[in-house]
This record gives sequence, structure tokens and C-alpha cells, in this order.
Amino acid sequence: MRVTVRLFAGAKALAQAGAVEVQLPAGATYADLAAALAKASPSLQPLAAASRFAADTEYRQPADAVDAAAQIALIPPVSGG
Amino acid sequence: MRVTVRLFAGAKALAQAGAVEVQLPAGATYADLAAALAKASPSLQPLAAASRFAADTEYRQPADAVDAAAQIALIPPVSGG
Amino acid sequence: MIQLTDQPIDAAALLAAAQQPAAGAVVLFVGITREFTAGRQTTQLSYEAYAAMAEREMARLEAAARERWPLVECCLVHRTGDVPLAEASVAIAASSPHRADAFEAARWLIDTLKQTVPIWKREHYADGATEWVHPGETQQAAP
Amino acid sequence: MIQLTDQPIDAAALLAAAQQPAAGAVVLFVGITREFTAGRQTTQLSYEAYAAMAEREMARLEAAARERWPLVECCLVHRTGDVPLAEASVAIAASSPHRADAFEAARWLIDTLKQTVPIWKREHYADGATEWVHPGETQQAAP
Repeated sequence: MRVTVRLFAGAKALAQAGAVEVQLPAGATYADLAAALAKASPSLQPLAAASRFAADTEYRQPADAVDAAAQIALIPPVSGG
Repeated sequence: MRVTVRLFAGAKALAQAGAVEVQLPAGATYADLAAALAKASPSLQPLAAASRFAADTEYRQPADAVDAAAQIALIPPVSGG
Repeated sequence: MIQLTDQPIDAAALLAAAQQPAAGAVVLFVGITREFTAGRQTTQLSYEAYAAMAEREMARLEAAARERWPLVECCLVHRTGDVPLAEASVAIAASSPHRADAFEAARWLIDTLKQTVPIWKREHYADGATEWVHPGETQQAAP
Repeated sequence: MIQLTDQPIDAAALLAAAQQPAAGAVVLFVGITREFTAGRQTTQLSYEAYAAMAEREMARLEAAARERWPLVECCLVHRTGDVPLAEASVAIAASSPHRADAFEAARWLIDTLKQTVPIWKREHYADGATEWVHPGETQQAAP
């Protein structure tokens, strides 16, 4: 499946793009997505370890299966407040 | 020495007076003053145990000597805020 | 800054005073007249202060808080006289570079003010009764 | 009440909203743009949000706080875009019958907001540099 990952803040700056597309096998998890993203956008490396994923505005766990129909976003460490 | 004790709030209401005069021997402490005040104004009894004294706007301890030249006040339990 | 006043407290002005570039956090505490206490309805509170001593104690609290926490601004204001429902009887503003200090200072200031500053509250109940509030007294102080 | 806005935050309006007769205490927390961080001078901060998710997380925080503490009012507002020195990037107002609850709720809300709500801060330094702030990143995210 083809997945588009939205990027924000420092992630967007590092990748110089608001989104990255990656190809994943069916049944892939967010841990798999993280690995595929690291390959597709090596510049994201400084943020990769500390970032999480969200699908349709909900945080997801690394072991959760990726839902290709959802809006997926990379959530780097937040700094609001 | 003759000492005037200012009263506030519930103490003023109980004594129906803004101040009470009591007679104390030279060298008397605030503990002695409390005893003399209880005799002079028995109506203050409900507040007596929990009240403190102040002299010239400073809290005093029961063992401190009473300074007859100071402005002395009975400070019943406070409830500001 | 400390103030004892018989006028309504302008809490927004305290907030503005505390909002300085050296700070990153402002905590404003406002104590207001609550309508119900243990099921009994209050129509207003009135406050009496031993003014000279209250101001001295409040100034001491400000100095102690500034000694203990790195505060940019520290304001304590207490109102005297009648305070209608939902209006402020006390307001405390503390600002600091980081939020933990402003929170701790504001909490300590109101907790300590309630223990040491010679100000007293009189409840005015909806049933017409009034009552001086003296925590720890051994019986009702006034009818 | 939660709000994400690109306009200046009216903290006095939040305070007024929280000041209700059922409450006895209001705690207002305001996070503002601090001029110096570790000796380095900031001229302004700018905030970016993943808006739909930020609003959902903020609404969840309000609901969780209302579940945990007896709050009369609970407001969270976060600003996005440029926030000049001393202006508010975030304001939280919590009111409750007794002060401990309002203090604890306000502190928990800002602490948790800073961990979970997808909003990011970019430092604009006086020397011209800018930097996205990502606690825990393994190196600088942007030049």
C-alpha cells in the first residue's frame, strides 16, 4: 500500500516537504512505517527516534497496523505551551 | 501596668467592644495577658484558645513580655483569602 | 506589590503587571465569593482587616516568596468590606522564567496568607444570619 | 472550552468566564514569550499546530480534567503564528469550589498539554537564527 505521511515543524524543515510518500507491504505496522520513512527521507533521522505517528488525529502505537485510508502524520516531539 | 487590647471581627462582636482594658503586674507575659483578658471579658472564651496577640503589628509568643507602650491586639483565627 | 483596598480588585491589571519579558509563566490566583458552603447559601462576604498589620504581613509574604523563588513579579491584593458573589476578595499574581516556580509561589502565598494575615471574613447567609469565620474557635462567635 | 487561535489571547476574558458563583477559586496560567533562554536572546516565538489534532487533544484534556477535579469552568486556549515578547502563547483557566482543585487542574493541564498536544514552537533569536524546538531530538532540526 502507498501511504502519505504529513510532516510538521522541524520534520517539515528537515525533509523540505510537507508530506512524504512511502510504499508499505499489506499488514505493515507503524514501526515498519518508521523504517520505511527513514529510508525514504534520511534527513528526518534527528527526529525519528523521538517522533510518534497519528492516524486521523489519534496517536498510534508502533505495533498498531497502518490504516492506509487514514490521514497519517508524523508527530515530532511537541513544544507547545 | 494598664494595657488596652484591640479587638477585631468575632472578638469585637463577642465583647461588644473594639477594645478591652486590663491591669497587669510589671513583667507580665502574653500568657498572663490572655488570663487577665479571659477574666475581664468572659464572653471572649470561644476564641481565647485559638487567638494570638500582636504588639505594634507583630505576632508575639505567649512567653514574651508585654510591652505596655505598644499597640496590643488580640488576633483571633484569621479567615482572609 | 501588595495592596489592601476597599475597591473591587482589578485582576486583569495584576496579570498585565506580571506579564513581563523576563518571565515565561504567570500564575494568577483569584479567591472569589462562593455561593454555597456545605449546602448553605451565601449572599455576600464582608472582610475586616487589622490594616496596618495586614499590610505588613502581606509585604513580608511578598519578600519571603521573592527570596524563595526567582519571581519576576509578585502581587498580593486583598479587598475589605463587602464582596458580592463571584467577585474577588483576594488576587495573587506570580511570574517567573519557568512555570514550576510561579505555581509554587502562588500556592504558597495564598496558603500562608490564609494562616497569618489578620483579615477576617463574615458570612452573610441567604436566611439573614451572619457569622464571623474563625477556624478553630470552640463555638459560634456571633449569632 | 478550548480554542486554537491565531489572534492575541484575551486572558482577562478567560478569567471572567471562570469567575462564577459556584466557584471559590480561580487559577489562571499564562505562558508567555520569554526574552532570554540559557543566556540567548529571543525576539519572538512562532507556533505551528496540527490544528485538527491539537483541538481534539485539547478537548480531551478538558474532559479528563473535568473528570478528575470538580471544576466549574475549564478553559484552554493556544495561540498559533507569531507571539511577540511577553505576549501569551497559551492560557488555562480553572475554577473550583476549593483552591486545591483549581491549582492541581491548571498545573496538570499545562504539563499534559506540553506532552501531548501537537503544537510546535520555533525560536527566533536576536542573532537572526531560528530553530524548531523538539525536546529529545538527537540533533538540531533546522539551521
